[in-house]
Formats: sequence, C-alpha cells, structure tokens
Amino acid sequence: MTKHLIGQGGMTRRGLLKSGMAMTAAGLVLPAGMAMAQTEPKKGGTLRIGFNSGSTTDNYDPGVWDTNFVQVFAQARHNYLTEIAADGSLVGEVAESWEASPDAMTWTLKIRSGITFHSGGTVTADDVIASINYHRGPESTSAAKPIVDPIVEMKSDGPNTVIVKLSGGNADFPYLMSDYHLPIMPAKDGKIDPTSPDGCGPYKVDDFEPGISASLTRHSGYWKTDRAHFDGLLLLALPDPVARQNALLTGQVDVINQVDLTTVSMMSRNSSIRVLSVTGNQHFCFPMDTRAAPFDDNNVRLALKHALDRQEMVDKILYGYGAVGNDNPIGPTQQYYAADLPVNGYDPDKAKFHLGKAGLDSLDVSLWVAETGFTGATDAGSLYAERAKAAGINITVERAPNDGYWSNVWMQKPWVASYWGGRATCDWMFSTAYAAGAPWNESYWDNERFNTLLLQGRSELDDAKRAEIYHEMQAIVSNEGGVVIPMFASFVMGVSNAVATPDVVGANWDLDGFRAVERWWFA
Amino acid sequence: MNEIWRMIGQRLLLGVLTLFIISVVIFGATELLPGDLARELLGQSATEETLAALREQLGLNDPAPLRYWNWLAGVLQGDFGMSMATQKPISELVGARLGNTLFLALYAAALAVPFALLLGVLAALWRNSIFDRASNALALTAISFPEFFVAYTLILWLAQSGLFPSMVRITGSTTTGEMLYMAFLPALTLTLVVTAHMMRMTRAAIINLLASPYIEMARLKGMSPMRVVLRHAVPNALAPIINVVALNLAYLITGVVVIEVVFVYPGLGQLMIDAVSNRDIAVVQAITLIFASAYVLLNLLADVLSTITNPRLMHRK
Amino acid sequence: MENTRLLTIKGLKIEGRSGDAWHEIIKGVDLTLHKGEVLGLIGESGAGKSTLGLAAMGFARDGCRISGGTIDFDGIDLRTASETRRRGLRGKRIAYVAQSAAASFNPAHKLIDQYCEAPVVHGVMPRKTAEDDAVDLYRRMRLPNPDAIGFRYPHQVSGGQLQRAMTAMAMSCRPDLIIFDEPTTALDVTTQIEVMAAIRDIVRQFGTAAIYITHDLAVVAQMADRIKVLLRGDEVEEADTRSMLAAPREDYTRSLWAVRSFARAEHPSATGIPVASVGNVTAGYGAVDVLKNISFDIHAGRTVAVVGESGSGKSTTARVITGLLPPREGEVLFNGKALPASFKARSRDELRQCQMIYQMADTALNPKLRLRELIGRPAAMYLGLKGKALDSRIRDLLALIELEPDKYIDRLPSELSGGQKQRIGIARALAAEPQLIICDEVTSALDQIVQEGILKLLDRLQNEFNLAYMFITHDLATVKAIADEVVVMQHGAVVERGAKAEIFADPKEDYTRLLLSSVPEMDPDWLNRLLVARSGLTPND
Amino acid sequence: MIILISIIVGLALFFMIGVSARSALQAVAPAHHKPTFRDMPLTASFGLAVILFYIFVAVFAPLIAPYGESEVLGAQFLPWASPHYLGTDKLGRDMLTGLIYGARNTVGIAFATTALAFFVGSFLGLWAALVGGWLDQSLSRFVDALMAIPALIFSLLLLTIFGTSVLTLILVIAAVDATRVYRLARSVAQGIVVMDYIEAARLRGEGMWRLIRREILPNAMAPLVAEFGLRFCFVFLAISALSFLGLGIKPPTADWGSMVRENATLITFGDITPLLPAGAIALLTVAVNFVVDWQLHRASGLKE
Repeated sequence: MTKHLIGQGGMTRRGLLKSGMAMTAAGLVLPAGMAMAQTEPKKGGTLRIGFNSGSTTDNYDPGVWDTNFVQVFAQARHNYLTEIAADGSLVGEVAESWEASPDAMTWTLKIRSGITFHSGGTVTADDVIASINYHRGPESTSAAKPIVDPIVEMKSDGPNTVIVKLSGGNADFPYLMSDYHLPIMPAKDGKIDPTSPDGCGPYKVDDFEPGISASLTRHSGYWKTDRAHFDGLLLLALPDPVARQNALLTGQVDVINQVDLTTVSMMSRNSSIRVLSVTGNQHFCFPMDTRAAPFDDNNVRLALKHALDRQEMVDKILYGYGAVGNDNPIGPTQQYYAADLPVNGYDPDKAKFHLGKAGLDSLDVSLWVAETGFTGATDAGSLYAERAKAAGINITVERAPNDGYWSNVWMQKPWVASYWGGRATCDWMFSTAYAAGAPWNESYWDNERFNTLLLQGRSELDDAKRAEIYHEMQAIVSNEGGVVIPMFASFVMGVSNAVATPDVVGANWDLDGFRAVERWWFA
Repeated sequence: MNEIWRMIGQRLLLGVLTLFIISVVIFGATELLPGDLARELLGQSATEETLAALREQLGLNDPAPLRYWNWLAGVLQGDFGMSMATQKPISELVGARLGNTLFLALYAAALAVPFALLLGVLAALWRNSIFDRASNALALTAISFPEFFVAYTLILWLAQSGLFPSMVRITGSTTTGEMLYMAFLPALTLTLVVTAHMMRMTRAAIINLLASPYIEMARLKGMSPMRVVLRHAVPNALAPIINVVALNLAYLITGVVVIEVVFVYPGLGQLMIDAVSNRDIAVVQAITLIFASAYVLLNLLADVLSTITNPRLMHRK
Repeated sequence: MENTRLLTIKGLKIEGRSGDAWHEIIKGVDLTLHKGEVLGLIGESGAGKSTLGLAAMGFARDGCRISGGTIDFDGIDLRTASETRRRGLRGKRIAYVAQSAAASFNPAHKLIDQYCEAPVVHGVMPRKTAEDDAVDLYRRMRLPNPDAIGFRYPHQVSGGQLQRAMTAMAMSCRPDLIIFDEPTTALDVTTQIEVMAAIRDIVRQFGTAAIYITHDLAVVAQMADRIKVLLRGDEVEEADTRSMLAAPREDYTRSLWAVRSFARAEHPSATGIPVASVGNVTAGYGAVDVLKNISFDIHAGRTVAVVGESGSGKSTTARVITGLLPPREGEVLFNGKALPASFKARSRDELRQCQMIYQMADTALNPKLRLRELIGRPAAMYLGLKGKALDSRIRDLLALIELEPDKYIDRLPSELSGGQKQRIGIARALAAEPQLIICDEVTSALDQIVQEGILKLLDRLQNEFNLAYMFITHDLATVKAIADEVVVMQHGAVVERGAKAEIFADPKEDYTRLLLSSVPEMDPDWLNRLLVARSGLTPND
Repeated sequence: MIILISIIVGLALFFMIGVSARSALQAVAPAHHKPTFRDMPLTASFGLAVILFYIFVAVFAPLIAPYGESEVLGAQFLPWASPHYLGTDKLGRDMLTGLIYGARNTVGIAFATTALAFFVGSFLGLWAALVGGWLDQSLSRFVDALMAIPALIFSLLLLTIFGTSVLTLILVIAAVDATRVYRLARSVAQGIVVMDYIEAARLRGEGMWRLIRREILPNAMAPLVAEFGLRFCFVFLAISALSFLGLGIKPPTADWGSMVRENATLITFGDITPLLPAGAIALLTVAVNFVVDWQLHRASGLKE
C-alpha cells in the first residue's frame, strides 16, 4: 500500500536522493538575491494552497519529510543554509557565503547575522551545527543521513562561522545544504528539538493538524524584506483530484498542485484561474536490467527505444504538459544539454531491424508498472504495448500494487516504470543513476567508457572540456543506456488569477521549488 | 425488564469476545502486510542502517506475539497506546476525528432515516402505484452508482453554483451551524446511499405483514388504509426496520472513507487508511475496535429496541 | 317480514385471480338475513363460505373481486357504495369474528386498545366509555377477571378466552350483523363448548343477526336458526336448522351427514409380544417433565389411539418413540428389545421399522422434491432398490395409495390436493416397509369426506400388511372410527386406557367423561342439554 | 425541458422493451412455463430483457465490439461521432468497445465472485443451521467478528497483503461477501430445519450432505437467489470503491467499476462520459433487482 492510497500518488515519494542540485564549476560562490518580476509585489492576504498529499503521520521532524505538503510547510517556516533560486542557480540563505579549501574537503560557511527564530533567538553557528548534526551519527534515522554522512567534523569559529570537514573532496557541498531535510532550527544544549515548529523562516505556525491542514502567519522579524508577501498561509491536504479542482474553482483555495491532467483543459476554460506549468528535469522512465536477457543485448534495447511513440505519450499521458525525452536524463534546461543528439523516434521498422540484429523475429517481454512508478504509468505501459505490436514486440503490462512497489518491484523486476524528480547537473544525475555500482543505478548498467568519463568530468574545471565530456556521455546513455526515457513531465499547478507569480518559476520542485509561499503574492 | 438486562449483559460479553477475535485478526493481518512501520516512515530513502536504528527505537524487533500481548495488556488497563508513526497518544489522535465521524453519521442519519421510513411507509401504503414504482426505481438507481460518483454529481449541481461548499474545513471556532452547512453535501450523499436499503426494507417488512389475519381484521373493523399501515402493520414491522436502520447507522460510522476523501472530511476513515499504509498497528487496532464496537453496540441497541417494542418478548405469559 | 330484512344478497358472483385469469369462486348465490337471525353457512374447504361471509361486508380479499349480483345491507347497496361509506359500516354495523383469534388480534396492542379502536374511530363512543363497556362485555362473555384481562396482550391470553374477547370486540359498536368465520374450529373440544355458549348468549342478548360459518355440522346445529349448504361456490340447499338436520334434501348434504358413520370392524384382541412398548417413560424439555411415567403397548395389526387436548403430551410421546426426544426415565421396547434412546444411535433397520405420518402434509413433504424421490428415497435407502426395481416399487406404492402412477410420479407436492398429499405421506411411510406407523393427527387438517378416504386407506393397508398404528388425535370421532385401543392423556400423564368399546361405553375417569361429552352432536338441543347437565360442573377454562 | 423529454423517451423505451420482452419470452418458453411469463410484471420483463442483453454482449464481446479491447485508435476524448459512436477514452481507445469488453470482464468477475461467495457462505450457513450447537455458535461468532470489521477496510487489508490480481480480487470480495451470505443462509435454514420433512429425513437416517443438498438447499433457493442478485450488483460497486482507493482491476482489462473511477473526474465538468459505465452498472442493478423483486413476490405468494 502506498502512502498515497488516495489521489494520484506523489511525485516526491523518493525524496532526497532523486533530487538534484545544480553544480556548476563557476557557481561555488554566488551573491544572494535574484531577479524578481518587474511588477512590485503587494503585501497581504492569506494564501490558501490545496495539496495532493498530506497524511496523519506528517510531523515536524525534518528527518522524515517526504511529501510536498510537508516540504512546502517546511520551507514556509524554515530557512536553509542555501537555496536553489528559481532560475536554478544557488544562492545563500542562512549561509551568507562559503569558501572551500583547495581539495574541497574543508568548507568554511559564514552565517548571516541578524536572522531571528520565531521564538526570538538569533541564528548562530551552534544552531547550524546542531541542525546538521541531527541527521548524523549511528542513531540517526534521517532520510538525509547519506548526505551528511561524509561530514567528519563540524565546529564553530565564533558565532558566525562554521567549519565543516569532509571525508573526501566534494565541490557540491553547498548545494547539498539546500536540501529540504536540512532546515536550520534553534539548538538547546547542542541539540535541536525535532518536534518543535520553531524556525527562522518567513512564517510561523499557528495551527497544524496532520493530514488536514496547517495555518501560519508572517514572521514579523523575517530578515528578507523582498520576500514572504502574504500575511498568512493556509495549507490544505486535498488528496482527491476532484476535491482539489473544485476547491480552486469555487474559490475555496487559491492554488492547487498536481492538477488532474484528464480535466485540465476543461478546468482552464474557467476565466478566474490559470494553469501554471513548468518543465524541469522531472522525467518518467522505463529502466531495464541490462544484466539480464534479453536486455543485456543493446540491439534489444534499441529496438525497444524505437518501439514507442514518445510524442503520443506526451500528448496522452501528460496531456501535452511535458516534453519528449530521448533516453537521456539530462533535460534541455541544463547547462550541458546535448541538443544535437539523433532522436530515437517511433520507427517500427527500425525496431524490427534492431531486433533482427539481435537474432530475433519477435520479442515477448513484461513491463511492471504502478501508479507510484509515475502518474499514468499504467496507461503509458498500455500505449507502449499497443505501439510495440507493430514492431513484433509483445509487451505484457503487469500492474504491480502501489504498496511496496519501490522495495519489491523497482530494481527487482527486469523492466519497470520509474521516475526521477530531476537533476540540475550531469554529474549528480549520472553518478546517482548511471554509474556502475551506484545504489540507484536502476538499469544495472556498466559502461566502461561512460564510467571513465564520469570521473574525468567531476574533476574537470574547464567549462569547454566539461561540455565535451558530458556531451559524449549523453550520447552513450541515449544509444546504449538501459533506460527508456520517453518524456519529461511538467509540474502543473492551478492558480487563481488573484495570485501573482514571478516571471521565472522554479522548476526544480513543485510549487516554485516549494517556495511559492515566499515568492508569490496577491495581485 | 430483568431479562433485557440479562440479554444486554450477555451480548456485551459476546461483544467483548467479538472484539478480541477482531483484534487478533487485525493484528495478524497487519503483520502479514508487506513492509513495516520503519520502512514506511523512512520511505524510499531508507538505508539498512537507518531502518535498523528506527526498528530498534520503535521496538519492532520484538516477536509478534509479545507485541500483541503488550498491546493487549495496555488495552485491558484502558491504555490504547501511542501511535508509533506520529508519536502521539491514540486518544488524542482519534478523539477529534471520532467526534467528526459521529457528527457526520448522525447528520446523515437524521436526514436519511425519517426520509427512508416515510418513503417506505408511503410505498407500502400505495403499493404498486406509480409512486411506489418510481421511488423504488430511483432508490435502486441511487445505490447502483458508486458513492464517489454520487458525490461528484452533487458537487457539480450544488457546489459549483456556490450553494454549498465542496469541502469541509473544521477549525476550533467552527460553530454547529457552520458544521451543518459545510457537511451538508457529504451528509446528502450518504443519505442517497443508505436511503434505498432502509426504504426497501421498510416497505417489504410492512407488505410482508399485510397478508396477516390481524391486518384483515383491522380492515374489517373499517379502519382507513393509512391507519391500517401505521397502527397495525408498522408496530409489528419494527424489528426488521430497526435492524436495517442499525445496520445502516453502523455503515454511516464505519464505511464512509470514500466520502471523507471526496469532501475532505477529517473523519476516522481517512485516519484508518493512513494508519494502514503506515503500518501503524496501534492506530489500526484502535480504529477497527471503535468501528467494531459501533457495529456491536448498534446491533445490540437494535435487538434491545426490537425486544422492547415487541410485547411478546416484553410481557411474558 | 319484509321490513325486518337486514341483508339481501342476490346473484352474487365473486372471482379470484390466478395469474392473469379470473375464475369464479362464488357462482351466483342468493342470501337473505333478517334482523336478529342466525344463518349457518356450511361446506367443505373451497366451498366459498368465507368469501361469501366477507362479501356480506362488501369486502373482497386481495386477489378477489365481486363481479356480479347485488349486496343490500339495510338499504345500502354495498357494491356501489363508496369505499369510505363501506368503511363506515365495517366494525360499526357489520362486524367480523375470525377463525383464529390468536392470529387476528394484533400482537402489538393490548386487547382493550383493540376493543376501543372501532368505537372511537367510528365515533360511537369516547375512549373512556368504550373501556367501561369493554369490561362489561368481557363479563358478559364470562371471561375470567374481566376488569384486568383487557390490559393484557393477545399472547398472554388463552385461545378460548381470545375467541371470546374477539366476539366482545365485534360487539363493541353493537352491530346489526356479525360474521363468525369458524370461530371455534381451532379450539379443543372442551373449550369449544364455552365459546359456543358465550357467543350464542351474547348474540341473543343483543338481538344481533349473524352469519355463522363452519364446516362442522354439529356446531352449526347448535348455533343457527337456518342453514345454507355451499359446494364449490354454489348453493346446495337452504332450510330451517331442524328440518335440514332431520331431512336433508340433496345428496351432497346427505353425504356430509354420512361421514360420521364410518367405523371399521374391531380387530381381534392383542396377543404376543407387542411391536412397540412404551415403558414408564418420563421425558421433557429442560427441567420440565412433559411426560410423566407413561406406559402402553402397540400390537401388530392393531391401532392404538392416543387422545387428548393440545398440550397433553401426545406428540411428545411420538417423539420419544421415534428417538427425537430421549426419555429421562423409562424405555421404548421394539419387539421386546430395547431401542437406543436417540435416533442417532439407532441402526438403519431400527429406523426403518418405525415410520411417521405427519399432521400437516404441506410441511411434511419437501415441496421441492417430486413424488418419485419423495416416495422412492426410503425404498432406495433402506431396501437398496435401484433403477427399474425402484421405479416399479414407486409405481406399486402409488397404486397402493390409489394414485395413478403415470400421472403422478413426476409431480411436485404443490400439484396435489390436501388429501393426495396425505396419501403421499402414507406411501412414504409404507416404502420403508415398517412394522409400526405413527400417525400424528393425520386427518385433522382435512375435510370430512377426505378424512374418511384416508381412514379407509389406512384401514386397508393395516389389514394388508399387518401394520401397527399409533394414532394421535384430538378428534374423538376419528378415534371411534379407527381405534382398537384408546389411551387418554391429560397434562402429560395417561388418564385412562383400554379397549375402545370399554372406554366409550363406560369411561372410568372424569376427564374421559368430560372429553366424550364435549363432542358436539347433531342435535340442535344438545348444547342446551349439556349446559343444563353441567351447570353443577363449571368449566375449568 | 430536456429532462422531461428524456424521461418520456426513457419511459417509452422501458414499456417497449418490457412488453416486447414479455411476449418474446412467452413465445419461446416451454409450455408449462408460459403462464409464468404471461403474468410477470413489466418491470420484471424489462429487467430480464436487460439481463439477457448483457449476457449476450458479454458472451459475444469479441464479435460485437467494433475494435480490439486495448486498441489505441486516435485522439483522446473524441466526441460522439462515427466511427466512434461513443467517442474515445483518455488513451484514444474506442469507448463503445471498452464498454462491451467491460461487460464481459465485469459481469464475469462479478459472477465468479458472487458464485464463490454463495457456494462457501451458503454451505457453511446451512451446515451451521442444521448441526446447530457448538459448531453453529463458533462459526457464527467468528462471522460476527468478521462482519464487524468494515468491509471496505477489510478488503483493503487483504488486497494489500495478497496483491491485486483479478484472482485475489475475486477471492477477497467473495470472502467478505460470504459472511453476509452465511448470515442469510443460516437464518433461512433455521426456518427450514424445523420443518417436518427435515425431521422425517433425519429420522430416515439421511447424512448431513444429503440433508443440505436435497432437503434444505432447494427450499432456501428463493431468498438466496434474491440475495445473489443484490450481491452480484454490489460487486461492481465494491470494485469501483476499491479502484477509488487504488486497488481495482488491472488494465488493460476493461471493467466498468474502474472505468467509472477513471472517468469520474469528468463529471464535475458536466461531461457525460463517466455516465456510460456508471449507467451500465446502474441499469444492470436496477434490472437485476426488478427480476429479484418479481421472484421474491412470486415466492411470497402475495396476490397483489
């Protein structure tokens, strides 16, 4: 049984390790601040958001957050060391600036002064250390434990400086610190209280009923003056897509996420609302076990890659809210995106040709799907099966239960449905899901050339060279990889016309990178 | 009257036995569920290390019979334990939602029971008339649509025009009047769902008696059809009617998950579903026992009422 | 006479529906009733007595309709009057007393509430007056404890009392006409007398006209001034009671009279080891002893009639013999050998030896099985017959009970008449080739003419197969007809037993005498004489 | 106005179908059953006609359906026009085809489920009533306990444990339904086991199995068949509710319960597509109940 028995299933289920952070060689130190929309934001009003998720087990413990209700709720009351801006760049938040040792093993973070907690205290280095330490150590049950595990030592150097020592060089460290599990919370005796709502973010909590709603009011001492325009927030769990839509249409909420795509076109006819959609790096895919026959033969993989109509999937599964994928997890918005790769289009003859090269006339394979795999996976499977017939490929769609899908099916069955929340950088994406031996290498792919290039790219500081390396890697993945990536899926939100949004809306997560509560305002 | 008390006593004892069987069944079932609380809490990001740590903290490593015994010992002392997933006492978690669930059930019952009985009596009175056939066909149609479908249709008609809200939001300051207004659509949906059953049973129970000699006697005494039905048939048809009402009341308390989801109504059903998916056994047990108690008590109430309204059982020779 | 005429029915036709088709139940009957007169309506079941009685109220049961003729009640045409008008008459000017008071009183209300309903609703008198009136009438009906009995529920009152309470209720508005529909049929003989007497008195006191429906000639002889005989919806004849009894004109009427005359030859007295012997049996349910130390024997070729009123323990005795109720004390011997107490412990052959025929053939025959299986099953089971042999055995059995095999073998019980069903019960018992057959009130649900046929059949079979019968009945006429020996039971004990002739000629016990004297006789003065004779001996009801 | 017209058209259709079905049935029925059909009310003949139609569609689905069960033909949500007379669904499959195959799958699954529930439930119920005593008590207590657990939640638990294949779905719903059938069968049988013919059969020395099969069951059929009709319809609703909770029948197996769920969101925009599968279920439910009512009425022997 899934956590989201009800409703359309969560996109963010897999949390941290599938999220991505931009890692640009040039972006190690960036000034705070970002480009805002031209219109001057107005203050005031209570923003009401209807979420597709929300469970009675939702709580204040940062180690266990995993649905967008708690994720947005967290961003509403907390600040983090760093923040991914709407344009994908990294900016400082609690950390004013940061500096690495040449081997990137020691990081010195400068804590911004004058940030206050809702309860009154000022954010100090000790708070930061306690907040991060909460996720470390053998007793930690935090989902962010793997992120902070490489930290060997944290110490303060005065109230505004934190020095972090890592077990190995990691140029990504400041990005990692923007992870939503790592809010800065007040420390007492060197420990944070994981059951407390106290934070240094834009809103403070008035009331929280897990699985039902949360209401917040603006934190009067919030340090950012150009952000957090609402007087208050009301976050509502509306798992049923119809309930969510109706709440928006009847004006009971101002914003909803995960609009039901089946009816989005009808909903958008309503003149009092608009549909907001951003395409980031979130993609849906069908990874196969490249160790097992018949998927160990690249000809079979290629045949399968030519046996599906990607545009049809974007049209029918995403209702156009997305983009065609080319079996390459790197999305068009990314810095090193290889736009000139040959496209793996729907071509039954070509698929047959590749099948022939594999010595086969026809192919019978099973594809395991579940709605937790990605929303619409079952339908996508049906479409795939329908189109593959023309190439002599018989795909049996096996619908697995949502419950236990990630433990019993994904990476257990030879061919499954899966999704990635998106990665802003090539290295992060590749090293998580395509490097040989990586725990989430869901296709068990092992390509020597690719693995060599990955190490080179990570240590390479020259932009042009990096671009070349990543270009080649993308070509290899697209042609030889074990993952069929038919489409990139947009985040689709319904927004009342009373709500104004900036020109650039974050695509790294739903609801403007979870920061709609801070970045949007009432027109 | 003593016999009634004895019956109540016996039935309550049986009810306790029933609840015990249920708790074993449910505990067994939750044990069989794939995955466990730790895995569900940590989600996909779980590692073996964090799982082991959490299992140790939650005491999930104890053998199942021991955990059941600990739970049972607590319950026998009136302590339903803590929800392990939320680390809150069960009573706190369940309390408010139980109130909401009962409110909705009573609200729907207050609409549905009089409506169904009235329709049933009228259908029996005017049996085989257009009214009878039409109400029967409509009632059947209403129950043959899935609940969420009925709910969506009502939303289309009554919520989108702004007449009634499509979602229920209960805060500390919500007044009863506001509750009645907000919960109208869910209550109406439930009314449509349960009316048919009660109405058909009422009609059948009454018509079933119309061939009785005492009904003919009443007619031969020159009583009007209305009086024949109300005064002579209905009092004797009470037992099946009370039973079907009790059954439907039990359903209104225990079976409204779908309605809760559609109307965002914070009741026990949603909590139950969440608890099942989280493998939060103590919560699952507590809610199942509440539901089962409701069922047992309503059935008992029905039997007591049937007895009280039946002179043959109340006044022995 | 013309001005005293209360009810005039002319050419009345009533139709009943079966499916889409209507067929006539009453085929053009005339009836005239004067004020204060009592008319007896008699006939067998299906004669249309009740239908005609109800039609006198302008009422037709569901599924029936009055299709022709006129019903004039005191100048009101009940056929053309509006339903409201008719309702206004019912209960107020025409009242009804049903056969089973236990079923016709509403179990949910107290007697007095039901009494008061008609007077209050019809506006005859206010509730308070009605209550006082009820007590008065209860007293006149000689109900015990008349002040309090009205505040009881129907199930708390005995059958005979209920029947009187119902008559009182019918009287509540002092109607001009009361329809009595077999008011004493369901009662024991001793109770029947009380009720008959009470009804007759009250009708006379108030000068109420009545239609008294019954199938029992002896009863109607006591109650009616005139008698009308019906047969299948047609009038056979009508005459003044005494002249009808003395000289029935029609053959059919005479055949009704003749039923009572069946009696078979007495069998030679018992010798040898009895087939079944009940020895000092005490048995009961729970802690209550229903049978108290009873003993009697049944010999081959002979019939033992076990007589008693309801609740006397007759049927319980049968249950002990068949093994359904293991006795607390005592035992049942079969051919001198003790039988296991419970039927579960008995061998198949022991089960076979003792067969049973039930009172209600409707409930004794599985309605979903065809005759072939109903009769064939015991033969197949006990005697191992199969295929052709079984088929021919079934046909033989059908022939034995005088049913044409080819016509009936594949019928369902519902496709048979009541008497035919009872014959199947007999055939089923015979199929096991038993030594003893227990007949539990086998004729009491049947019309008299049909009864006679069954009794004759049983007699023939007994002679043919040397069967022993245990004949349970409450009907002394039947006992007279078929028994060799009589066992009289009361309150679970044997009061008296002996050869039939002795018992009937010279009863030793009071109870036996009471029982015998309570059997109505076809003499209009019988009831009067009996009441006078008994005036010293008050009924124990 | 449109509502009025559709009511009139609906009633006209109802009478047409009812009357013609009645005369057709009368014509083909064997002689001794003719009166049965002649007397049946219009509602019953209408119901019977609908049921026969559904069975026909279910049996001959591949022959009737214009396209293949899972064939994707064109754009999604096409309007009602030739060649897709009822439009297409969200993947561009022919709606009419889906409904036709849905009849086969839905009716098949519902039938299998109900049959299983009745086999188990009525056997146990009759057995308990016949044997009585300790067996009856323990079985009844256990069934009481199971019935006290809300059906939806119980099925949800079981389906989560055993997965959501069609087979487990059938087994689980049947298990839940069997408890209800047990209760009914037991109470009906309790009325039958006190009959003289059962006593006669027991005294004859008949075994338990024969008592149940030949003596009790045939007489308990009427209420059981009526209940069968109702339970049969509720299986669709159960599947529909379960698919609302994400545990319905797997695609590409088209079934009405899941189709309603899939399309239900459209209803709030006034789109009538979801009405098709829901209407198909409703029509069958109403039809089955009409026939059941008629049968019960016949069994009760009431003349009205």
